[in-house]
Amino acid sequence: MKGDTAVSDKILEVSDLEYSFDTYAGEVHAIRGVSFYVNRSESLAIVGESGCGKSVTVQSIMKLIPTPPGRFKRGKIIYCGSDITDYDDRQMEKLRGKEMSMIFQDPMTSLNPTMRVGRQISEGIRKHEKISTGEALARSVELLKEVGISDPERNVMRYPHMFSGGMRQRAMIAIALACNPKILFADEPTTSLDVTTQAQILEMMNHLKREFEMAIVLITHNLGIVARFAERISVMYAGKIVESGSTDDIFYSPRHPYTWGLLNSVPAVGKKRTEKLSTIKGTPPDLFMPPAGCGFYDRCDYRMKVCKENDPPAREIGEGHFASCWLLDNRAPGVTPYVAKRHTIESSGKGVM
Amino acid sequence: MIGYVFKRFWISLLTLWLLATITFFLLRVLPGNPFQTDQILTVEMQERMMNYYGLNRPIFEQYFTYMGNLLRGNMGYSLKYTNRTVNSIIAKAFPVSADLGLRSLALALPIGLFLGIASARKRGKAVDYLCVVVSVIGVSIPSFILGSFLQFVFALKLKILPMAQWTTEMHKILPTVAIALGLLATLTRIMRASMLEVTTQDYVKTAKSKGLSEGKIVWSHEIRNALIPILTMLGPMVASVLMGTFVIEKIFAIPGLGLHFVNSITGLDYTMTMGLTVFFGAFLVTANFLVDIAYGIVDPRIRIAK
Amino acid sequence: AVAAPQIFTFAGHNDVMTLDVSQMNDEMSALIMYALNEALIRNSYNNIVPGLAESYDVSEDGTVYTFHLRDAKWSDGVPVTAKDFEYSFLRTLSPETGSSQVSEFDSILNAKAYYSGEITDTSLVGIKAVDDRTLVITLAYSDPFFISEMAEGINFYPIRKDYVEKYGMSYASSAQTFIGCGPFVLKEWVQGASITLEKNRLYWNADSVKLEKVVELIIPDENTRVGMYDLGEIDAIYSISKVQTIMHPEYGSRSGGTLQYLAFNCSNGLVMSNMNLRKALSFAIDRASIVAAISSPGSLAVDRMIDPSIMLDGKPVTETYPNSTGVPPDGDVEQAKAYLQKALAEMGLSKPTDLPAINYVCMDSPVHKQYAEALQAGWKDSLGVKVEIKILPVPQAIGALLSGQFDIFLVGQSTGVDPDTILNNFTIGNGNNYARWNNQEYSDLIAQQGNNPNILEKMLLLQKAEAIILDQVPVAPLWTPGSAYLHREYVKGLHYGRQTGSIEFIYAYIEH
Amino acid sequence: MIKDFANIPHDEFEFVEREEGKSEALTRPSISFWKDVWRRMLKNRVAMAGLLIILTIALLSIIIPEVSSYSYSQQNLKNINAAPSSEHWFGTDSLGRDLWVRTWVGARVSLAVGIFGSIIPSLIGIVIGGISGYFGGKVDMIIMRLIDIIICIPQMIYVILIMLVIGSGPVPLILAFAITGWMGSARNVRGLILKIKEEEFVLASRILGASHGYIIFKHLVPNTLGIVVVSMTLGVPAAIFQEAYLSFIGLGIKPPIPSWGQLANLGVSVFRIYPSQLLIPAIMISLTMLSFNLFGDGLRDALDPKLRR
Amino acid sequence: MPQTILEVKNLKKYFRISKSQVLKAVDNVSFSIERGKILGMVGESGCGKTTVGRTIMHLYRPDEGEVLFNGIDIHQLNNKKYRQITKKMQMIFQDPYASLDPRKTVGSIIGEGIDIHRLCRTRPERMDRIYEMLEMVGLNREHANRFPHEFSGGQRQRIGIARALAVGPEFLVCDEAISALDVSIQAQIVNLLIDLQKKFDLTYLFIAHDLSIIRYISDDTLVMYLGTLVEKAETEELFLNPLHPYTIGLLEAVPIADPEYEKNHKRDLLSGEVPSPINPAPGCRFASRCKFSKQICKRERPLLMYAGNGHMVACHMVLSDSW
Ligand SMILES: Nc1ncnc2c1ncn2[C@@H]1O[C@H](COP(=O)(O)OP(=O)(O)OP(=O)(O)O)[C@@H](O)[C@H]1O
Ligand SMILES: Nc1ncnc2c1ncn2[C@@H]1O[C@H](COP(=O)(O)OP(=O)(O)OP(=O)(O)O)[C@@H](O)[C@H]1O
Ligand SMILES: [Mg+2]
Ligand SMILES: [Mg+2]
Repeated sequence: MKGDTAVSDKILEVSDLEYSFDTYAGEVHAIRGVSFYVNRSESLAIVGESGCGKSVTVQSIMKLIPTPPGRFKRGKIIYCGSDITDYDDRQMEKLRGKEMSMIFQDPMTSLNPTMRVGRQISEGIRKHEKISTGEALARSVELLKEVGISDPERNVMRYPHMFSGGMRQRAMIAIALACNPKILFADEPTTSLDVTTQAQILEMMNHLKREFEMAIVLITHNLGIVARFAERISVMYAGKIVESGSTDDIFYSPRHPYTWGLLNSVPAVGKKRTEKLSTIKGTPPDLFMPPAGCGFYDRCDYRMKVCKENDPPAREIGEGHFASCWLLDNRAPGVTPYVAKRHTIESSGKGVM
Repeated sequence: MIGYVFKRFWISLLTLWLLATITFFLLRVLPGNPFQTDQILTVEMQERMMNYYGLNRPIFEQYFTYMGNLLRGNMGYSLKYTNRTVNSIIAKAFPVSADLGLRSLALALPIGLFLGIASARKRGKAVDYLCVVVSVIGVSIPSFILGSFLQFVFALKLKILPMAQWTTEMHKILPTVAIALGLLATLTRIMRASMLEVTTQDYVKTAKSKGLSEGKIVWSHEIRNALIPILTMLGPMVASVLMGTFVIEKIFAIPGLGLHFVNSITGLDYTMTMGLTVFFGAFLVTANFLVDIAYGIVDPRIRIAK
Repeated sequence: AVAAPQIFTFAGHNDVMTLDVSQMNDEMSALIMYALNEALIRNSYNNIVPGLAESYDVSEDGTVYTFHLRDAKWSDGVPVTAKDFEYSFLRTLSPETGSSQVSEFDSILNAKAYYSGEITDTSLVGIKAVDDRTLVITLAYSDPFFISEMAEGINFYPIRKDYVEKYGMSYASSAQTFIGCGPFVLKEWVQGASITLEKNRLYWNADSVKLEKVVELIIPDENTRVGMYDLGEIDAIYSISKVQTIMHPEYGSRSGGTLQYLAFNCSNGLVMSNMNLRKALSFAIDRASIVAAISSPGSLAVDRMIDPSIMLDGKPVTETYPNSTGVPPDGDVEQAKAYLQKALAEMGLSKPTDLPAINYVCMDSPVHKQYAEALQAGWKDSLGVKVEIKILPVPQAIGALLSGQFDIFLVGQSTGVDPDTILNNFTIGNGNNYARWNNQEYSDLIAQQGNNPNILEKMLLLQKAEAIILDQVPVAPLWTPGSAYLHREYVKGLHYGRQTGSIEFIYAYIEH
Repeated sequence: MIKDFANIPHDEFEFVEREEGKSEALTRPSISFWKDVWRRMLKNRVAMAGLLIILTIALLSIIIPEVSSYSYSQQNLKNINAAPSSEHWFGTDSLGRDLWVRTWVGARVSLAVGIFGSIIPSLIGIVIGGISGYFGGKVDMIIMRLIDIIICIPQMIYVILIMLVIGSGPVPLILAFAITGWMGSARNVRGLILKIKEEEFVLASRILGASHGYIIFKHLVPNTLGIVVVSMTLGVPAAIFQEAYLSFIGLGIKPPIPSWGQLANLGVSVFRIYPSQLLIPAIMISLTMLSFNLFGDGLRDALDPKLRR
Repeated sequence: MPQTILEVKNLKKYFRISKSQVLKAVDNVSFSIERGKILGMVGESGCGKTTVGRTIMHLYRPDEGEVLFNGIDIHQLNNKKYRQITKKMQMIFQDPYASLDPRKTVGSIIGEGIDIHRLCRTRPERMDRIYEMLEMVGLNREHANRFPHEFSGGQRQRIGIARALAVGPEFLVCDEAISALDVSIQAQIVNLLIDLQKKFDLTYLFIAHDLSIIRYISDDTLVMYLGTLVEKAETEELFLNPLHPYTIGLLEAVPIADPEYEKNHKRDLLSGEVPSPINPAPGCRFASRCKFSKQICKRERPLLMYAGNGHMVACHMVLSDSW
């Protein structure tokens, strides 16, 4: 599947997106030039540490952030060949839910506590399709069944607080899938869930992707999930995408020091505490005053003079594999590249780990 | 549910009993004599009256007599309005106060909520500032000034509305407006704050992501959730508004409970004060109970059937 | 002229507390009762005119009054009999009724003994219905003021026994539970809001009653009352304050009936036990200016304890028996300062500021508060004496007065028809001796005049007693309040009497 | 800002050592909570205008009665109810007292009653609400029932009782407010504390061995303070209002000391004849209430964590 | 000094939700920790890990059972004695945002324990100790005057650690101390905790649901399910040779950061959701999701039994070796 995606398959293309927040303390440059694309029926993962702008990126595409404080600064958003950058609310309403939809980070707060789950699902359907309340409700029952909620007839009439965390997240997914969108943004859909439920949800999303040819943009900072789920990966840091490529590219031949740090900080199986974990030192930059040069400069083990003042441009390393780092410049000294960690069956026993 | 209602009922009864008891003894601690008006009675006359009303019997005897009667729903005779029972006075005056209160609420609630919503929706815009100013002014003008002002403008100068009294619909406009304005201001502020709170909630984003229109989101998602804090204050608000407003009742010559509340205490009309306090207490307790039930309806997370 | 609709609407400030003749003790109730019921005799234009009694005889010794009733009917057609009066009077006096008004009957034989529970046999009380048309009242002593008392008193109306028995405790608490025999019948009583009266066609003197309907609106707020008057919603206002008379020069006024005086607490150990201090305070008051500034038209600054509006043989008593010792009505600051110096010397103090705190207890009413402030400022400005004002609700204020927890208290008292009404209070041991002032000579003089049937002698004794009290200043007379009322000029025949609540609209009429 | 990357000299491409600790340095200037609030208050012009008016009134009320040629109690029965003139800027009242001075003396009383009448009950409310919320269970239940009861007992009973015991005047009035006014803030604080008492920083304190009092007053209450302060500022106009109301029914400040409430009440009775006697105190009351409300609203915004970042 | 620093015996903690509903958050849990060891505790969310931790820390009163710290049952102590013990046992919390009082400076947050226990007599001494703590967790002295909201999550967590260490404890409960952090920051904190453990010979009860971290850090591991302990073993043994069906399912579900492996490995996922702990059915709590459950599992609650190799497991099927 890798490599043979045609250009016409690009369902969403974002280029050079910049987005800011106006706050009391000043302007927060949350997104500072993000470009990426997703193909039909493809899963793209955006990884990066907390606060690097993952949520803002996808929410600004769907224009979900209220203005103020949010402010779109520049960039292009092309959806299915049409430029939706300047769409107003009415035009966006037609897209939201039907063409693109979103699963939010926190299922506890993302469902309206005072509305029955069924209505929350059917609401979206009724908005986009001319069907009766009864039919919409019947569809909701279908959907709940599809996302694996037992006893959907009963549960459709319940309120979110009667659901467990996993059920709520499933309900969220049902809402997002209600109108068979072409692209689904899943913003950390499993962070608040426990591993077994998390695995179930991911399994289900995988199934949906295949079944409905849906493109999925998955946001997470859990590399395990990425490895299991994504076909391509964009690594984000301080409001920028520092590296992107296929899953194998990123995991096995990453080229950005941040990606190295990220991959390294996952303890390798079998490693014991006598060996230290490698870490990324320090904290990300304050986006009130974004640095002029590379955002990773302060924390980078391979930093050079050039990095401080000059923002590294994106370079193509392999097919579809891009990274923004001065180390890739031919003037830069060579560094030992990252050694990929392979997981072997031997290191785990009966279980997986 | 039934168990819950029962429990609430007993707690309410206990509360009322304590309320009656505390008020009873507090009133007796107050010096002075209820039979003294500006026509000073001699000490002998005063004694005679005290005797007649049984007020110089041992205090606990009086207390038990009173509580016994209260249990039977009999709040005794007023010490001032001779020959009238407290029950009958309340029965006459309360409907008037309640009428006025309900009218004011009926006026203030929709407008206040609407303004609060409008102001929150248009946060930082001219509409918002206008609503904020209106509501701040509404709470900044004392009602006795407002009442007099309304009378002056609409009755005396423009001559389009009658000055006072509680008879025809026309008569009811000014006092209703006078009370509603203050309520409206309070409601606007709370609703605005509440709406602002709700607007930033995640589920509003969810609703938006479904493609719902602005109006639909406000209507079916935000308002209902924003109403919850309003409900909390609605109980006491309704109770006190329906109990009458002294100043407005005085200015507009409305025969409601408000005047009795003040006059009975300053006149030391024991039975009347007791009656009003217990009545108010019962009313408040009921109102709070209803609010709790409404709470459960609006917010399914709060289940009273625990 | 076209006959105008004979409807008269006026505003009062308070609801009627009760229409039970025995219980009634307030102005607004008396006002309405005057129109709803009929006593044996009425006071009209300061004359005593016949009411239900066609005539009455007095015995030689002035102790037995025999009233001959006319042929009159209650508003439901039942004849009014002497029994109704006997029942009413005895009911008022009965300890079982709980009336506060029993002292009006004090001069009647054994009335006091009966109401205070010393005797229980009503046949010993000097009130007898001899037959349906004859009522005999026996006094304990010859009281020259008895007839005026009856004419002006508010509790001398008849009561229908069957109504009392039928309605029990709630008798006369609504239009259904009340019946009268006066010029008007009670049509509707919306408690707290309005009272509607209609002409009583069965009234014995119905022909002279011209009004068809009288409506009293109860409007507690003065601005509202005046506003309604200005808008033509009402024809008259029962009473208005001083300020309103400025906007309404057509006001009318009446005066007298009560005396307002300061009571100084003369109990031993208190500041006010010093006579010179009392005198200083009294002399420092510029009564005339204060009254002019604060009180309603018709109010009169007074320098004595006998109400100048009490009439004797058609002339004010005060004219016949002038006061020789009183303080000047505009005050005399020099004199006051001199008294103050004396007082300070007696107390061993050097400056007025050394005086202990003087506690002026004030009843919570606008007029009393204004007086308190004016007096306080006056004393401070002219004498440098500091007085603390404590405003209390009426029951508490009077509680303080009765228990002696005050230094100065402004007392307002009805002056009654007998000139001794107020002076009676200050005898030794009297419960109403608010000043706690003990003067044997004074007490003796008051006792001597008490049962003296000779008016001349009585007045001379009173004059002497008054001189003593004015000299010693346990009390400082200030003013007799008048009150102003408003009515449109098309309302004719309206009259306000001297006594409490005696607005006389019963013979009024509307002329357009 | 397009740079010519090709021209970057070679020596730029050299590793530089990491300065240890530098990465941990915080770039934003340190700012405490209240400083931050104040900074944001300063930006809120409407609220600052409110504060300015309050301060001006307070200042004038201190200065004017001292420098004026009339005293607030000095009467002149020959010149009563005078209209505003160059001699008496606000005219005189029914006893011929200068209303200009009385208005500013009234400001002292009203502001004092307003401010203390709001702060003191709030403080009591904080303590009681704090205890109620923190201990929860039976204690909470009893306190809440008690509040229900106290709210129902007419406030005037306490006012009269207190006036009889310690006389009338600002202090008894504030005391009366203190006794009757704490329930609102107690409920408020309790609600807030119920929310935060299970927060981990409270548990941390308990584990460190902190006593109940320490936790309530060092952790919980300070964290509710923001909201309490807002309700305190909004409580000031309410207390001024209340004083005016109590004056209206004759319970209030001891004469001859004026308060705005009293001035307004006297003014109401004559307002068709001497409108200035009502207008002046009414405007003062309304202006002060407006200012406090605007200030309080601004403070609320400044304290709102939602708007912080 | 006894070798066993903490012993938990038959701990039960029930929350009474209402008259008829009892939430059995912790139901009969026993274990012990040896001095200087790290004991890992895993389990799905809501299985009672936090409750165990908090009960150990005296934040909850147990309904039954005892918590022996150095041989003393801390729940029998009076308040004063307990406060002294708090010097010896501390806790690090999950949420770096909620666990620091937002209105206090970092200095006073760290100094709180010092003040309460009067560990320092003079102010300079106190400040020195605060600085020492800050530097020990990798922060600067200047940070003492700052407020928590100025710090990132990882930095806050370090402040929390400094606060706990300031009183000089022997034993720390780390309740999901790293769950709320980013992977890159997690590693920082884990390293720090290990350093400190070595330096001060600390003992940890390390609660987490990230199995890879548990495997990395702990000597022994407990697996909890719905308030009960289902398995307990030396860590490597547990991971290599899990016995309880739940443990197996749990390990199976963990995603591995290796795409190759993920692609080639077919997973055998547990189905169903964790049932509610309110009024749980008798018998094995896992029975409703267990592929192997038999009649007996529904009836009888399996006890934690020795299953060889230092392995304890609570499963009828494992113990009867019938699968
Ligand atoms: N409403 C807002 N006002 C101001 N700044 C905001 C707002 N929302 C987000 N930001 C800022 O934008 C930046 C990116 O936030 P975003 O939520 O996209 O991060 P994220 O990568 O999704 O992090 P996480 O993993 O924690 O969800 C952050 O620095 C954040 O402070
Ligand atoms: N104070 C409490 N009152 C009522 N129920 C509680 C309380 N604290 C915890 N619970 C319940 O006890 C159960 C166990 O909770 P606990 O917090 O110990 O789980 P956990 O394993 O720590 O979960 P997580 O991984 O989500 O932190 C949960 O169902 C929880 O809802
Ligand atoms: Mg996010
Ligand atoms: Mg937990």
